[in-house]
Amino acid sequence: MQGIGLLSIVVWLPIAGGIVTLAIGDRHAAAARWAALITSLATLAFCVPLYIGFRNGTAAFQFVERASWIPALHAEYWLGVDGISLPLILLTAFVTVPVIIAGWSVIERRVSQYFAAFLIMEGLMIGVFAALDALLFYFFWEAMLIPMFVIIGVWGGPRRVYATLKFFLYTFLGSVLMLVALIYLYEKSGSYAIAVMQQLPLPLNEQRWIFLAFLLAFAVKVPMWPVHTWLPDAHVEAPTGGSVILAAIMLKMGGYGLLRFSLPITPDASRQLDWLILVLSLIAIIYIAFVALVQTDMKKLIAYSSIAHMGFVTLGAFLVFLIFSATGSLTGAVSGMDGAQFQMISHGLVSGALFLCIGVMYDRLHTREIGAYGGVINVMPKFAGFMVLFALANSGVPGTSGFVGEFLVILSSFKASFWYAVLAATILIMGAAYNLWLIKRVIFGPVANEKVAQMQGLNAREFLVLGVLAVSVVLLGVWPAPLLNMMEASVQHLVHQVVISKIPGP
Amino acid sequence: MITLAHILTLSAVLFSLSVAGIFLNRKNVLLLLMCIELLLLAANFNFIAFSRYLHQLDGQIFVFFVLTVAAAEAAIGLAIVVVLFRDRRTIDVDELNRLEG
Amino acid sequence: MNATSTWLAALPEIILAASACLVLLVDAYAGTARRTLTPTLTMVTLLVGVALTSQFALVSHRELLFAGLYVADPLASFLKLAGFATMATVIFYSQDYLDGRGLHGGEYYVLCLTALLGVFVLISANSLLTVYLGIELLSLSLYAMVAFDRDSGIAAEAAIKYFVLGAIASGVLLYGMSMLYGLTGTLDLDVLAHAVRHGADAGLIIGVALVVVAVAFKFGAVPFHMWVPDVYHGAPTSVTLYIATVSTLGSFALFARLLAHGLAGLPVIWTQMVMAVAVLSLLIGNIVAIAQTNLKRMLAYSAIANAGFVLLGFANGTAAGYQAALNFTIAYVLTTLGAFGMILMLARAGYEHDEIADFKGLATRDPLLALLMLVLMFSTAGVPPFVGFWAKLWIIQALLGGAHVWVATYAVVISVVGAYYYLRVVWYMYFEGPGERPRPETRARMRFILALNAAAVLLLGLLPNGLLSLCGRLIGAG
Amino acid sequence: MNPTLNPTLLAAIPLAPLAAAMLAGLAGKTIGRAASAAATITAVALACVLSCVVLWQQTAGHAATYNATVYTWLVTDGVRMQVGFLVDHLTALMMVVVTFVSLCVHVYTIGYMHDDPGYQRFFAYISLFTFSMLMLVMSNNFMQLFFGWEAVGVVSYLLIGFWYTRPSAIFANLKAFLVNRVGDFGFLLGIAAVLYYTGSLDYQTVFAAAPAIVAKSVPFVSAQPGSAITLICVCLFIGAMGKSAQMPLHVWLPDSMEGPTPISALIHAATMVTAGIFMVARMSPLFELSQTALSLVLIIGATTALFMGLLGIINNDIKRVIAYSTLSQLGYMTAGLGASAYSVAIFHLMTHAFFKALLFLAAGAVIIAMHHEQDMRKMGGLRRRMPVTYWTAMIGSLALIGTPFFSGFFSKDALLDVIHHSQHWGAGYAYACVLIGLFVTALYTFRMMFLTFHGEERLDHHTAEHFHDVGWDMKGPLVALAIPSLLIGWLTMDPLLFGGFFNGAIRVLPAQDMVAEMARTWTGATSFAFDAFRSLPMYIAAAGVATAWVFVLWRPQWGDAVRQRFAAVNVILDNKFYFDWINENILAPLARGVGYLLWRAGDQVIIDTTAVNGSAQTIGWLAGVTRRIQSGFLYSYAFWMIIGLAALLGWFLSGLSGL
Amino acid sequence: MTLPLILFYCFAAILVCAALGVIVSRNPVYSALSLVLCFATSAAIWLLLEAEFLALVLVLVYVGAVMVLFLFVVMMLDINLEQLRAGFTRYLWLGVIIAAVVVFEIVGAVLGHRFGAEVLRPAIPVAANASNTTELGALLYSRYVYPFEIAAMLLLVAIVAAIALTHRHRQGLKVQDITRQVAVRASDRVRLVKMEATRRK
Repeated sequence: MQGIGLLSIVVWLPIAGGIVTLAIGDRHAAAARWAALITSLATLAFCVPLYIGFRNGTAAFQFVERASWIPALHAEYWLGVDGISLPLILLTAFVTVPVIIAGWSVIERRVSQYFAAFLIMEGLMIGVFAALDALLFYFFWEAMLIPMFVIIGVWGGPRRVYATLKFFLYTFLGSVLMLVALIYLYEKSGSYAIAVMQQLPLPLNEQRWIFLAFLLAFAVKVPMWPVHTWLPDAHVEAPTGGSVILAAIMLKMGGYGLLRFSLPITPDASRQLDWLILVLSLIAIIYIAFVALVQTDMKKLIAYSSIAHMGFVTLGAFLVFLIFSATGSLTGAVSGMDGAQFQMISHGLVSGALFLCIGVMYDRLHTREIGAYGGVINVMPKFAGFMVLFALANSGVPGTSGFVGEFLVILSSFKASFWYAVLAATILIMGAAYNLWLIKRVIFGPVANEKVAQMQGLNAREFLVLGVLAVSVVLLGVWPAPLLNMMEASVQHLVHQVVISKIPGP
Repeated sequence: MITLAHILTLSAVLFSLSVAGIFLNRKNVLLLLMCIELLLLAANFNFIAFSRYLHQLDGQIFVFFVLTVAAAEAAIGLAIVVVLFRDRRTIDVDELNRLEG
Repeated sequence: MNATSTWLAALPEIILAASACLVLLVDAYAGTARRTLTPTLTMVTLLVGVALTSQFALVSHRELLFAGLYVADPLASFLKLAGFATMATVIFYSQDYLDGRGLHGGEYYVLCLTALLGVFVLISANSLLTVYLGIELLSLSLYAMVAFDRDSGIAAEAAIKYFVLGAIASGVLLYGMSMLYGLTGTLDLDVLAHAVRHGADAGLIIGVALVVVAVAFKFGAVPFHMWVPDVYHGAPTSVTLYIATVSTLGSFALFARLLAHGLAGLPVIWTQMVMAVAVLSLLIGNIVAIAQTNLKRMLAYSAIANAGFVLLGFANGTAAGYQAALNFTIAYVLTTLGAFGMILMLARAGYEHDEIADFKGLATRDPLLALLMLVLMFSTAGVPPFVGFWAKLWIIQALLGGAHVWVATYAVVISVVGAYYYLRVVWYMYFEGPGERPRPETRARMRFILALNAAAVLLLGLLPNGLLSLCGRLIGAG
Repeated sequence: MNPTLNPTLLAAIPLAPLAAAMLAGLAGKTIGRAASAAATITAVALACVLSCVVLWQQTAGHAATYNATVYTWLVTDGVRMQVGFLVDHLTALMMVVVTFVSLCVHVYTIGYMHDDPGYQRFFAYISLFTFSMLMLVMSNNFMQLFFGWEAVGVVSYLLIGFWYTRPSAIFANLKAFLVNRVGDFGFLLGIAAVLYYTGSLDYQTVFAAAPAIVAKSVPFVSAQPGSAITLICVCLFIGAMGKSAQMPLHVWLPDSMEGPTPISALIHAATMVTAGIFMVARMSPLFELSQTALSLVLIIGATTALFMGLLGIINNDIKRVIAYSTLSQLGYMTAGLGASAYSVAIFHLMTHAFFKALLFLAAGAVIIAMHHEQDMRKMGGLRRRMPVTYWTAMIGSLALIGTPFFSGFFSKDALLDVIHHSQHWGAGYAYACVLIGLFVTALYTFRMMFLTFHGEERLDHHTAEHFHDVGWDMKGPLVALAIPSLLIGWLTMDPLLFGGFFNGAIRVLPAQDMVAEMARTWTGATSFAFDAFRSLPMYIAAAGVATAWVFVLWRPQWGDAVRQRFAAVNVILDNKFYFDWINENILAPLARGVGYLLWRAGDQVIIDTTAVNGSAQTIGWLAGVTRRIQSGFLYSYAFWMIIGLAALLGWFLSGLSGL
Repeated sequence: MTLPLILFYCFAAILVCAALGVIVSRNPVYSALSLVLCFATSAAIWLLLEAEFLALVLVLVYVGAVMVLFLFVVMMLDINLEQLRAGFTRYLWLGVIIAAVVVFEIVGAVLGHRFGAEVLRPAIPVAANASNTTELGALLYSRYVYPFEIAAMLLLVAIVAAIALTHRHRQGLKVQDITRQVAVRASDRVRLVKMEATRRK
C-alpha cells in the first residue's frame, strides 16, 4: 500500500471529524456545527476524484487498498469499489451534507454528540460499501448500529426507546446469523476475502443455509416483509436527520448485501429460493402500499412507502434466475438489476428529501399527524413545490429519478413472468394513491387551521437543502446514463456470475 | 479381605449422605459446615484406598493436604458464620434469602 | 536446569508470598498511615512484580519445576503478568471505595495478594494437588474478602453462600480427583494426560464428571452458577470486581491446566459435558439478566453468560477453541474492569450506585463517563468496533471449525437476547433524563485510568491482531 | 432526393416551450407577469410556426420521414432507451394541432387569467404541457412515449388542481391522476410486453417485428397463439382508455373541469385526451394484428360515445356538458380506431380539437362574462350581450353535431361510414350506439346553446348589472378557432383520408381497410356533404336539435314531465351510471379497508404484537420465571448443583452401558 | 471373611450411622458429636488401610481441634433449638431420592464391569518395619515441598481471615454510623401496611 488511499480517506475522515466534533463538546455548539459541516463537505470533496477517476466498463475493483489487518484471522484491511458500491458511497457522502445542514438549528440539545454521531455513522456506512473483506464489512456493518441507536434514542420522539431497541435488536439478530455464515465460509475457504468466498464451491444444502442466514440479515435491513416492522417505528421516532440516513443509506445496505453476498456467494441457493425473495418483494410492494395508504402519520407513511420501494430493489435483483430459465438468456436480467441498483440510489435521494420535508413541517408545527395540516401551500409555496416534486418522484413520475428504477424493474419482471409484472406495476397506482393523497391532505386545500396559517416560509438553509436534492432528483431522472454506465459492467459481471453453478462436481 | 470396592462403596455412601444432608438441612448453617467435613472425608477415603491399592503414597500426601485445607476452611467458615450471626442474630438457612432473583 | 533458574521461574509466586507478608507486617506497625501506605505498598509490590517477572521470569518454552508439580510456560508468564496488571487496576479502582466504607484494613490487601497467589498457583499447576491447593488458596481468600464488609448485612450472607457452595464444589472436585488418581495412579497432569488414553471407564467418567462440575462451579456455569449473582451482588463492589476479573483469570488457568491439558486424553467426555453447561449458561445467564434491576447482579448474570462463551471455546476441544477462550477471557476481564470500575468510581459513602436506574441521565451529567460506559457495554454485547466483538467472533469461529454449527448459531442468537440488557444501561444513561441526580464528582486520575481502560477496549477492537496472535502463540506454545 | 428535416429545428419545437416554461415557472416572480406571458406565447408561437413549416415540408416539400435519436437516456442490457423524433405526416399533423390550439389557449389565457395571482405559474404549466405533449407525439419509441404520457398526466394533475384551495379541485386532480395511473398501469405492462416480445422499444423495430409476435403466446396467461399480440394491444389500449377517458376510466374527465377553462380547452378537449387516440393510431401496425383487441376498442369506444353523451343531456354546468360531449366524441374516435379506420379517427381528432377547443373557450368567455358562473339555468339570452361568442360557439356546435359542410360533419360521417361497414365483432352494436349518439349529441349541444344564448335572460340582478363582454384577447382565439372549425374538414378530408397522407404512418390490413372501401365510392368532399342530405344520420341530428328546441325553448315544462315519467332513468343518469358512486363508496373504502386490515391485523397484531413484541415479552416472562429459581435459599442452590451433577453422571454412565 | 473385613464392616456400619446422626439430629451439639464419632471410626478404618499417620492426624487435628472449634462456635452462638428441624421431613423424600441416585450411580459404576480399576494390583501388606510417617515425611519435604509452602500460605490466610472477620475493636459503644444512616432506605424504616378500610355500621 502506498500512503493512504482515497477510500481510506472517505471512510476515516468523517470518523475523525466526528471524534473532533465530539471533543469540541456541547458547550461550543457553533464550533461543533461548523466542524461537522466542514468534515462532511470535505468528505464529499474527496468523493469527487473518486467519481472522476472511476473507470467505467470494467467490473474490476478500483481504488483498491489492501493492507494487513488481522493476520491471525486472515482478514485484511481491503477496500475497493466497483460499479455497485461506488454509487452508494457517493450517495452516502452526498446525503450526509444536507443531513448536517438540516440539523443546524433544530438540534439544541447535546449538539456535538448529535453531529458526531452522524459523522461517525457516515464513515462506517462508507466503510460497509467499500469493504472487500467480509470481516471488515461486518465490522462496519455492526458498528454503524451504535450511532444510530444513540441518534434515535437521544433525539427521538416519545416512544424512542421502544423504537431504538427494536431497531437495534431486530437488525442485530439479523446480522449475527450472517456472521455465522461468514465464519462458516471462512472455515471452508480459509479467507475472509469476499472475492475468495465468491469463488468457493459449495454444495447446495450448505448454500441454502448460508443463503438463509444472509437473507435474514439483509432482509431485516432492506427491510422485507415480514421483518419490516422496526422501520416505521424507527422512522417515526427518529429525528429528521436520523430518518433521512435510515431511509437513504441504511436500507441500501440490505440491498447491497444481497448483491454483494447472497447472489454471488450462494448462486445456486439463490436460484432455488428466488421464489421466496420474489414473493416477499411482491408482498412488500402490494401489502405495504395498502398499509401506507391508511397511515395518519406522515413519517410512517413515507416509511411504509420506503418498504414498498425497496421491494423493487429485491425484486429486480432476483429476477435474473426466472428470466434465465424462462428465456434461456440473460437479456433483461441486467436491466432488472440495473433497475434495482438505480432504485436504491433514487430512493435514497427521494425518501431522504421527503423526510427532510416532513422535518421542515415538524419543526414548525411539532406534529406529524396528517390531520393537523392542510393548505400548507398557501403559507409555504416554495416548500409546497418541493414537496409535490418529491411526492411525484416517489410515485415514479418520469423525469424524476424515481421513474428509472421502477421502469426498468417492471420491464424486466415481465420477462420473468407476466403476473410478476402485473403485481409489480400496481405500484404505479398505489404509489400515486398514497403519495398524492398525502399531498392533497397536507399541501393543497384551504389553510386548515390557525397554526398552519402561522407557519413560516422556508429559510435559506432549508431551501438550499431541498433545492440541492430536488436538482439531483430531476437530474438523475433526465440524465441517468452516467450512473447506469457506472454500474453497467459490474452488474453485467454479477449477472453472469450468478448463473454459473458453484456446486462442486461429483 | 477388604477390597477397593468396599471402600469406594463406603465413600459413595458418605458422599451421598453429606449431599443429602446439605440439601435437607434448612435451619442451621453450622450443620452445613459439618456436612462439608463429611464430604471431604468421603474423598479422603478414596485417596487412601487408592493409595493403598496403587502401592504409592501420593494419595496419602494428598489427604494430608486436604486435612490441612479442611482445617483452614473450617476456620474461615466458622468466622463467616460468626460474622453472619453478629449481623443477623441468626444462622437460619431459611432466613438467608435477602439476596435472590 | 540449575537451581537459580528454578527459583527465577517461580519468581512471581515468591514475590507475591513475600509481599503478602511484607504488607501484613507494615500494616501492623503503620498506625494511622496505613490508610494510604498499605494500598500504595501493595500497588508498588505488584508493579515490582510486573517488572521483575517480565525481566527475569519470562520463559520461552515449557519448563517443569518442583519435581514436575509446577509448570512454567509462556502462557503462564502471560497470565501472571495479566494477573499483576489486573489486580493493580482493581486496587486502583477500589481505593476510594474502600476508603469510603472503612474497609482499608491491611488484611484486605493481604487477602487480595494471597488470592492472586492462588491464581498463580493455578496458572502454574501441573499436578492435581497443586490445582487443588491453588483453588483453595484463591477461594479461601475470596470467602474472607466477600465477608469483609462486616457492616453490610448482605455481604455476610453472600459469603456464607459462597463458602458453603464453594466447599461443596471443592469436595466434589476432591472426589473426582480421587477417582482420577485411583484409576491412573498419578497426580501429575502430564502423566495423567497420557494415562487416560486407555479409554472411558466408568470410574474415569465419574472422575471427569465431578471435576467438570467443580470447574463449572468456578466459572459460574449453569446449573452450578447459583453463587454468582448473590456473591456479585452482596460482596463489596471492589471484591466483586476482584472476583469478576482476577478470579476469572484463575478459572481460565484451572480449565486450561486441569481439563484442557490434564484430561486431554478424554476429550469426548468432558467436551460434551462442558458444552452442555455452556449452552445452559448462555440461556440462563442472558435471560435472567434481563429481569435484573441491580447492575452488579445484572453483570453477574452477564458473567454467567460470558462464562458460557468461554466454556464453548473450551468445549470445542481444539487449540483454536482454547485460543478463543483465552482471548475471550482477556477481553472480558478488560471490559469488566471498566464496568465495575465505573460503579466504584460513582459510588459514594453510603451509596453503592449499583442500581441500573442510578445511571439515568449520565450522558447529560457527565458525557465522558457515559461515553466510556457506552463503549464498555457495547463491547460486552459483542458489537464492533470493540474488543468484545472479536472475542465472540473467535469463539464462534472455533465452534464452526469444530463443526458445531448449531451451537454457534444458538450462541449468537442468544447473545442478541443478551444485548438487550447491555443496551438498557445505555438507554438509561443516554435516553433518560437525569432527574434530581447530581453531576458525579470524580477524581481526575480515576477518569484518566478509566478512559485508558475504555480506549484499550476500543483499540483492541480496531486492531485486534496483536491480542489474537498473542493468544495463538501462547496456546500453540503450550 | 427528398429534402430531410432539420434535427435542430425539430428539437427546437418542444424545447422552446420547455425553456419558456422553466423561465416562467422558476423566475416568474422576478421577470413579472407580462414577461412571463410574452415569453411563453412567443415560444409556443415559434413552436407552432415551426410545426407548420414541418408539415409544409412534409406535404408540399415531400420531405422524408424523419426518424432519429437525439439523446440517449440510458443503456441497459443492450437496450438503448433514447429520446428521438419520428416525424411523419401523422406526427406533423398532431404537432400542428397541438401547437395551434396551445397558442390560441395561451393568448386566450392573458384575458382569462388576468386577475389570478397564479398568472405566471399558469403560463409555465401550459407551456410545460405543450412541451410534454410534443414529446409524446414526436416520439419514436415507447420509452419516450411513456415519458410524455406521464408528463402530460402530471401537468394535467397540476392544472386541474391549479386553484388548490378549492376542495373540489384538489379532489378532482387526485382522482384524475389516479385514474390515469390505472391506465398507465396497463400501458406500462404493454410496453414491457413489447420489449419482451421484440427486444426493442423503438417503433420501427417493433413494427417490423410485429408480424412475428402473432404466433406467440403468453406463458402463464394463455397458451393460444396470438394471445401475445392481443395482450400487448389490450394493455396498450388500457393506457389509451385512461388517457382518453374511455369507460370505465372516464370518471376523471368531468371532474377535471375544476381546472381553469383554458385548460379544459387545451388539455381536456383538444390535446391530452386525444393522446390515447393518437397512440392507438400510431400503434396501428400492432392493433391490426389483433382482432380481439380491435373489437374491444370498438365496443368500448361506441359505448362511451353513447352513454357519456346521455349524461350531457341532464347536466346544467356548461363546462360539464362540454366535457361529456368530449367524452362522447372521444368514444367516436375510439370506435373509429376499433373499426381499423385510424386515419378517420385522427381526422376526427383534428376537427374535434378545433371545434371543441372553440366551444370550451366560448364557454370560458361566458363564464368570465358571468363572473365565474357556470350554471346554464342562470344564463339565457346571452346572444345579444356577447354576439361574437355566440356565433363562434354556434359554429362549434354545428360542427359538433355534424352539420354538413362544417368540419365535424366530414369526420363524423366518415366515422359512421366505416363503423357501419366494419367487419369486426361487435360492429353492429357499435353502429347502433354511434347512431343514437348522433341524436344525443345534437340534443345536448343545442340544449346547451339554447339555455345559454337563447330564450329569456335568467341572470340574477347582480350579474346582469356587472355583466361585461370579454375583450378581444379572448375573442381573438375564438375567431381563430372558428375558422378551422368551419372549414378544415372540407379542406382536408380528401387528402387526409384518401390521398395517402398517412401512408407509412398508419398501417391497415387490406381486409380490414374500411377507408379503402369508402374510397371506392368517393367522389369528393363536397358531394360527400350533399350526400348527407340523403342519409339517415343528418336527420337524426336534426331531430336532436328539434327536441332540444321543444324542451328548452318551446315547452320547457315538458322537461319536468319527462323527468318524472322516466324517473328511474333520470336517477341513473343523475348518478352518472354510478361509476363515481362505485369508486367512492366501494373501491376507495375497500382499498382503505384493506390497508387498515393489513396494518392493524397484519402489521400490528400478527407481526408486531404477536411475533416481535410477543417474543420479547415471552423472553421477559421467561426471565421473570427463571429468576425465581434463584430463590435465595442455600439448599435450593445446593439442590441444583447436585441435580446437575447427577444428571451429568447419569448421562454419561448410561451412555457407557450402551457401549 | 477375615478379621480386617469384619472390623471394616463394623466400623463402616458405625460410620454410616454416625453420618446419619450428623444429618438428622435435632441438636447441633449432637451433630457435632456424631461427626466426632465419624472421624474416629474413619481413623480406625484408615488404620486398617495402613495409613497410620493420617489416621492419627485425623484424630489429633480433627477431633482434637476442628471439632472443638465447631462445638465452641455452636455454644457461642445462641441458637434457637426449637426450630432447627422444621421443614426437614417435608423434603426428606427428595433428599432420599437424591442420595439414592448418587449412590446408585457411583456404586453402580464401582461394582460394574467397566469401572476401570481392574488394572490395579491387589493390596499387599507393607513391610512391618516400614514407617508410614517416615515415608510420608520424606516425600513431603522433597517432592512435595512446593505444595507444602502453599499450604503454609493457606494457613496464613486462614489466620488473617479469621482475625480480620471476627476481631472487634470495642463492643457496646454507641457511635453514630453516618454511612448506615445515609445508606438507609425507606423500606428499611417504614413498613407500609395495607389495611381494610374500617366501616362504621
